[in-house]
Amino acid sequence: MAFSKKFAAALAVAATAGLVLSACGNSKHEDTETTTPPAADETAAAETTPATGDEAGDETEAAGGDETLTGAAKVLADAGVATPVALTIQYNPDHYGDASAEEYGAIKEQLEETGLFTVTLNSTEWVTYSQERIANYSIYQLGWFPDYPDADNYLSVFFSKDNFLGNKFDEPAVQALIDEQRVTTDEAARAELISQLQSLVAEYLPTLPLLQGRQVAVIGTNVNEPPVLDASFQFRFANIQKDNDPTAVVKVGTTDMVTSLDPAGSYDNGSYLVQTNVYPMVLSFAPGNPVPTPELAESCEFSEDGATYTCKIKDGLKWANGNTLDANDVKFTFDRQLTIADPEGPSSLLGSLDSVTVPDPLTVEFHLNAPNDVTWEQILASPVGPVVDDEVFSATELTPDADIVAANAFAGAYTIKTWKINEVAEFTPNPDYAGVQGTPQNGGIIMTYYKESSNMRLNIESGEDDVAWRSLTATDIASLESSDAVEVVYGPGGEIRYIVFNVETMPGDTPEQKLAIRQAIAMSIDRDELSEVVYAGTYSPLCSYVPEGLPGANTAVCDLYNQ
Amino acid sequence: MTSPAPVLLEATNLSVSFQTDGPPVRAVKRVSFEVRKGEILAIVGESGSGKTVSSRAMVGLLPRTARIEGEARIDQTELIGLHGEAIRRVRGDRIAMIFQEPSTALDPVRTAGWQICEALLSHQNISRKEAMARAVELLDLVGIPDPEIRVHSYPHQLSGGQKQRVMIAMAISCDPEVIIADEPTTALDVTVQAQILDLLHDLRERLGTAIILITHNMGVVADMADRVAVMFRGELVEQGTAEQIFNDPQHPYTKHLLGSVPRLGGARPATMDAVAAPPVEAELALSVRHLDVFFPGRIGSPPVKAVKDVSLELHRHEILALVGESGSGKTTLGRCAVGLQLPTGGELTVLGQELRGIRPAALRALRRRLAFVFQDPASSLNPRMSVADCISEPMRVHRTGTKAEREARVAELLDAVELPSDYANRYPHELSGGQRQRVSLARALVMDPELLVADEPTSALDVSVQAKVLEVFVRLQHQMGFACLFITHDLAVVDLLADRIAVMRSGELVELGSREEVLRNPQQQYTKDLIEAVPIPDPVVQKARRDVRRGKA
Amino acid sequence: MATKQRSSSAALLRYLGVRLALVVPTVLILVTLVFFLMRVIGDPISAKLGGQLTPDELERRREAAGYNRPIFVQYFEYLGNVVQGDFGTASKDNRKILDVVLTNGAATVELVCWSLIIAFLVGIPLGRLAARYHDRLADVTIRFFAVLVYAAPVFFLGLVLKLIFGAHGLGILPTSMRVSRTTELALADLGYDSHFMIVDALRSGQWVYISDVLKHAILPAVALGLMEAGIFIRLIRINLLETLRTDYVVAARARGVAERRVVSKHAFRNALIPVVTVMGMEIALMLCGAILTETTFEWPGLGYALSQYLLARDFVAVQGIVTAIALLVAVISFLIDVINALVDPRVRY
Amino acid sequence: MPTLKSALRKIPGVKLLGTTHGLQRLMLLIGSGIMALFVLVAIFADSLAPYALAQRKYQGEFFGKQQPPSSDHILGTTVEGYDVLSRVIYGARTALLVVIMAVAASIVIGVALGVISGYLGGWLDRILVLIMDAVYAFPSLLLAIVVAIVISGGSSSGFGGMMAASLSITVVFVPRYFRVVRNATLSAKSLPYVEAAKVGGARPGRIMFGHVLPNVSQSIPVLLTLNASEAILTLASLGFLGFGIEPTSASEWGRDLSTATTSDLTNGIWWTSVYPGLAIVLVVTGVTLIGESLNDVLNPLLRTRGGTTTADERELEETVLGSQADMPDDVPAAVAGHVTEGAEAPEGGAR
Repeated sequence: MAFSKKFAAALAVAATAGLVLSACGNSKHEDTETTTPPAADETAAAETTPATGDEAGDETEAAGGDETLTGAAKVLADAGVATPVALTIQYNPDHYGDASAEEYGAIKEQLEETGLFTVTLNSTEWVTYSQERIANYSIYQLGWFPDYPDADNYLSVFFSKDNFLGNKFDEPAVQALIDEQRVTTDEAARAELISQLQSLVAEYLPTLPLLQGRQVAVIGTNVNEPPVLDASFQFRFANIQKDNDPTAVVKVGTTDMVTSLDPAGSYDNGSYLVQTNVYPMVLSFAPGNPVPTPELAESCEFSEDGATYTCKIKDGLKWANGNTLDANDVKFTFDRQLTIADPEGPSSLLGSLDSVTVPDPLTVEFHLNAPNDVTWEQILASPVGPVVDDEVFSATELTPDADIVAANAFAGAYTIKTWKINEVAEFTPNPDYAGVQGTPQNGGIIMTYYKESSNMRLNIESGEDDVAWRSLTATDIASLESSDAVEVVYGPGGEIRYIVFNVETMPGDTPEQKLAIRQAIAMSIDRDELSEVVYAGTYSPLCSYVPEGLPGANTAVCDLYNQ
Repeated sequence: MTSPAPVLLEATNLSVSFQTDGPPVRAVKRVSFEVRKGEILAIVGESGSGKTVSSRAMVGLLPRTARIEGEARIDQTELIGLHGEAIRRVRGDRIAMIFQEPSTALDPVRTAGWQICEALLSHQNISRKEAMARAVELLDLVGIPDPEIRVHSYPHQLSGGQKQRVMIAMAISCDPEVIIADEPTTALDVTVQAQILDLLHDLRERLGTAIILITHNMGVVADMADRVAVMFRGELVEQGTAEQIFNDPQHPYTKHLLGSVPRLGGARPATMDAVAAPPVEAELALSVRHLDVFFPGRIGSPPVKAVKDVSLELHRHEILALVGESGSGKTTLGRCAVGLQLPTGGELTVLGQELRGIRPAALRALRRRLAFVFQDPASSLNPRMSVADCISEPMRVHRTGTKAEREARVAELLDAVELPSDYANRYPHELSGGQRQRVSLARALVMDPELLVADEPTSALDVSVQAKVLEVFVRLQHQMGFACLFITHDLAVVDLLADRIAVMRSGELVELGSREEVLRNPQQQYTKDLIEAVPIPDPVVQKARRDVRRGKA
Repeated sequence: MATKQRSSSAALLRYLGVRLALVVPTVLILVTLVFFLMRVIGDPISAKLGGQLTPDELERRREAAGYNRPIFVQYFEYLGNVVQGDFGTASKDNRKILDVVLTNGAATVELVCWSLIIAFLVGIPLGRLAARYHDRLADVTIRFFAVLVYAAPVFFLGLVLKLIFGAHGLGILPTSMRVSRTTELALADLGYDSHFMIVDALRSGQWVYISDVLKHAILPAVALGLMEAGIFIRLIRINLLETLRTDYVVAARARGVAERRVVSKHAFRNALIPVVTVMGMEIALMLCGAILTETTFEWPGLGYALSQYLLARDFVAVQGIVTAIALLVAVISFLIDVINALVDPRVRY
Repeated sequence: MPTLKSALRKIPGVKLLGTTHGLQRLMLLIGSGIMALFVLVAIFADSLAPYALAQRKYQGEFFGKQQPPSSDHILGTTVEGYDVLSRVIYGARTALLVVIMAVAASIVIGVALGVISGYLGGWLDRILVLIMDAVYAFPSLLLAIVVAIVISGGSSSGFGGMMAASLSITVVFVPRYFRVVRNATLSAKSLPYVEAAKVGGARPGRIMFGHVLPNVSQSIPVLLTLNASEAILTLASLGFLGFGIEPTSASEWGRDLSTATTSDLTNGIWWTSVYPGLAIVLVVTGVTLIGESLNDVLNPLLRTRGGTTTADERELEETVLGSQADMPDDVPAAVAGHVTEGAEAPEGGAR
């Protein structure tokens, strides 16, 4: 834990400095006059051992009181970083929403106002961006939408060795905590571990969390039952109702496009939205309860050694086309996910699954690679989880949408009557459904897919649509808030926006300098401005790695750098 | 001739001026003439003399920028100032027109019959069916074979002569009192010209229509006209019967014009007659053996055989005239001789060097000794180069001479083609057509070529200008002694300068011999027809020839 | 003569045959060009999952999809499939390319037809008027108009139209999609699925549906049609002015044909020949206009689909659609040849 | 004062203006006026624009987003909180740079390829024609997008983005220049003076670039204006479809328009889209007007006379005016006496 001690010292300094920063009230002129102290190199060298680290801390405290050197400037000066630091920040103009340009324009301005940085922004079209980011970008924008609503999905994929960010971050202490929380079944203990983990990561800052999204739906005033927006981050049709009429058809608009009706061939929000409403799952989320609950299963449990997860399937289940729905369908579903392993499918989520066996038609056993994996239940309720009809779907390749619709291979709350992909879809309630989503409270759903959110906005306001779901712009939401014709409903959001640092290639001569630069950047960012000015409140500041609303969330980053 | 027929069309003090970006241009100045019933009045003049403008002014076919003054009357109807429907009724019905270029004067997307019917239906109250029947009759009348079929033909399916016949059929469709024929045969070959002129003659006799014949060709005038009006620079300088004008011209311009007209069978002017160096029989400048030149046809059609199995020889210091009508392959042959066109088969030896398969470098070297003079004076000089640059370009290309030497050579050549030395700094557009052609000649001669190919060098020029160019040309040939392949369609010009003559038709060589042999004693029927068809600028001679021809037919 | 005509119409057939045969290399070049360009600019897997998978996982998936094989192997494999009529499946939304081409292609064709109607209605009379009043006020006004509609990018024109007629302006016309959802679903329920909305609506025979389709078409058609009209006006004006100066027009006047007839029967018909030819060449330009119009009005056409697939680096879809567009262009220019042959006898015989 | 007059006529614009007439001259003047304004605004953007192109605050105070036009912000502010007027003014600079780069590159490449292909003919010609035709048949905007991605990797930093936009426009335009120039070359190739140079033994390079090119260059000005206007439209369209230039390094009208259409329009905020749009329309109109006038001037058939339309107008022009040049030398003095002193031939006449 020597590492954490060293950084704790440095960060205590930073925290103090942060206070100074806010006390100074963003005084631009004073910032620009700041120069690097001549002794900077010595200070930086001194910081490499814990003992001198403390001394350095004392020095900075003194300097902080001087009021000419604020926190960020001080951190840089102490690390011997010559200012202004030239940064090139990459962002993508549309993949994470149209306001990215504005968001990064604001970040550039915030950074440059400190006088410590000169920022060049580079905006790159998405495909190139996603190909180049690992090899060639040192500071860049990303966003994340979770596969399942669990803190693990915000930590292990980001901060493990060889994470998908490819930012060369590799800290054994962090890795140890990640592994530990994953097998900790006690919820309180795990939450504590997760909090610790976040605080530790915040010291290293391999990424800088910025903002957290909210789920926003706009409903017409005649909608008496809005969709339930909870921390499962799923949009479910069943409980929506308008005109107090359980037979009224509700029209929903969205911009989330669909890739495929086949769960093995899609890994995106739009497809998952449809799939959660038309396929059953072994475990699913009941509205209002973001904890996986048995749906097809009557009950599920880990074996003694934790290596096998056994579920009892309910008896007498049928697909809407009359086919039998039993444990064989479940085995078929997961086997074909692994067999097909479609390049665009979610099969990579099944990394912990070794094999599936069916001792009898009402029992299914999942054999896992690691014992007591607390994320397994989440994975069963994730995009890889929708169960499909083994008599309709192909075991070895993707099944075309038209075949699925024609065979009526559904057993979720709804079946699909008309399917014009990414144009319009018509859903009718499935009378046989008895899952956790409850009996449909409407006569069906007509889903309209919009390419331009502005058209969706027009249609929700004019009453052409009853519900507008993902994604309206901040401008639209702000203006609809004040409209009498509609109501805006919010829910906790799983989406986060953050900056990735490549800890090897970013500016700075030594790892310490690089860290100092990351810290200085963190100190210079004003999340409230981003949230209020850029996003008009549709995103809220994200002060740590796990978003607010999930067990284990804290405010580690803001505590360290911005208070 | 008995008492004069009544005056039909009369122009009095007719003036036309055009508004331009600059000051108005006066194209026709106080012109007066008259046409009597059944009479052919030829209005003669060179380009820009106002002959076309004055005739079009009478039927209101000038652009709105034209200001017309004076009077023009047909019978008692005043034409000047008529508009819209009033003038429309006159056009075609009382005064019809025939144009110079039959291929552009016919609407390409309508059949011949359709266009004749249109003329009929515009003036007569008859049904379309009747009009069609009449169109067939008219086509028959103007001598088109199979009129029932041809009436459904589109213009591009007809030959040039046939097109002009269709135009004539259209002109006579409504029995007009006067036909204005504006250079009706200029675009046609000489044999076709003879036929069209015969047709017009016939029609005049059969229908009694008066004809205003606008032309620059004194031969045509001699052939056709009862009376002649000579125009020069917008003024009508002289008017009289054909005999008066040809035998006793009064105005200096008329005299000059008649003096410039080359005459088939006429005496060579003294300046052109002296032969400096006699042709050296042994040495060949150009030898052509069984030459074929084929061009690929359009998709789906056979290749066009431009030159078929032609053999001829050109001796040093000799002028060989290559004569033929359009499409005879004479130009293609000339282009082969300087390597502008690759032959398909046969042998082609230029100045002792076989051209087929010659390497580019060798060809460039050979080209120092070759030259070519083009037909069109307007485009034969690069408009962006001064006269001096144009002339000296071959020297620069072959890197001969210093700057001073080149300047000296340019001055020398300008002098040789009788242009003032200060013309060296002018640009082509500042020169007249004749002057430009002389500059072209100077450029061709700058490297002292041994073989010169001249492709119709004077046919785009007015007669009075042509004489000068020819004179310079012959003098220089005598002085410098280059061998010359002179390509032309004009037998009168040939008679002026050729040593030997080759006659071509449809890519084949018809006859080859000395000037005297070919022109005075042709052996082939085609050559005879050709000579026969050339109108001689002498009314008496021409009348006699016409009578002979008619008697024969 | 009759025999000659027959043989020359055989020549025309041969000519048209050769024109058709020339389509093959054109399409081949386009497909090749697109194939290799697309490989340079990324693959659909990174496009979709580049933001959420590890580099190794991405690489594994690219490998699995066969994108790491030698490019020529992939190229000839693709060509082989195409020759067998298999254009493949889009990875962006798992649609059969043939289905995309038929559905979205129908939408584009419908849009282009509507816009051509507007373009003809506006362009031809104005072009004739401008030529008739050459260099007078009417001419200059029309020319300014033509320049203006040409200068306004389709998306801006569309935007202005939306502002004026859309929900925040007069609110009288829909500003997106081909048809309202209710109509679309109702027509689908009736089992009409020709991909041409107006055809389906007419078959249903219900005025509600027909008027719905027509209303949706108005704004996109006007936006695109006006741009085309700008081109038409200029083309027709210039060509009419040129034919009005030809000898055969003077000759027609000289034989006493009335001015109105001279213009309509001689000048206009001849002026159409180059206009038709140029239109054939500009068809690609119109498709570009269609892409922007489709984007502006959310019209689910081929161009819009293509730009979306391009963004997703969906090779298969892009190649398939480009092939379809190349064929479409070829067919149109072939049709234009036929039209030309109808208008111009010189081509016919 | 003929010398002064001819000296004046040497300036291209003056000469051009001199050859126009009436309403046509009006079109040329308006077009040139717009273009002059455009270029001046582009050059002096720094002094003209009230704020920087990506400025959101003044003295620590935010401008505010989507503020309607006011005295502080004459054209209002954008959704990003930038000043619309400043964005529009800086946009002129981007447009001008891209147009210059694109036009220069397409002319050089297109003309060179066109002349070489047209003059040399043979297999090179056939292959080039096939390729160019195929490229021409490809919807240009999509081609531009693909090329933009290939060139810049979709990155759109300031100058890199402009470069990518220019080059992708170039790729689209090269086939057009190629077509026109190649056709002009084919006809110029058989012009007598070109053949005369050939017979004179000149090498292909000299003929192509000494004789053919100057002749072909006549058709370029009109094409150039077309190119310029389409370059602006393509740039705007690229920006509109999201392949624009990073907004803090350069302002680009198409991108601003696109940003404005995502939600401003549906919320009644018109000033963020209308002004950049009008800027595009204005500039393209200016260029096109010049092109139209050029076309009129260079195409003798369409020369203004304030009248219509007969076929022999050209003939008249040539004969009536051209004859003056023919006279002085070729006609004997006796005859020439009847004629006024043969003046310098008007340029238009001897065509």
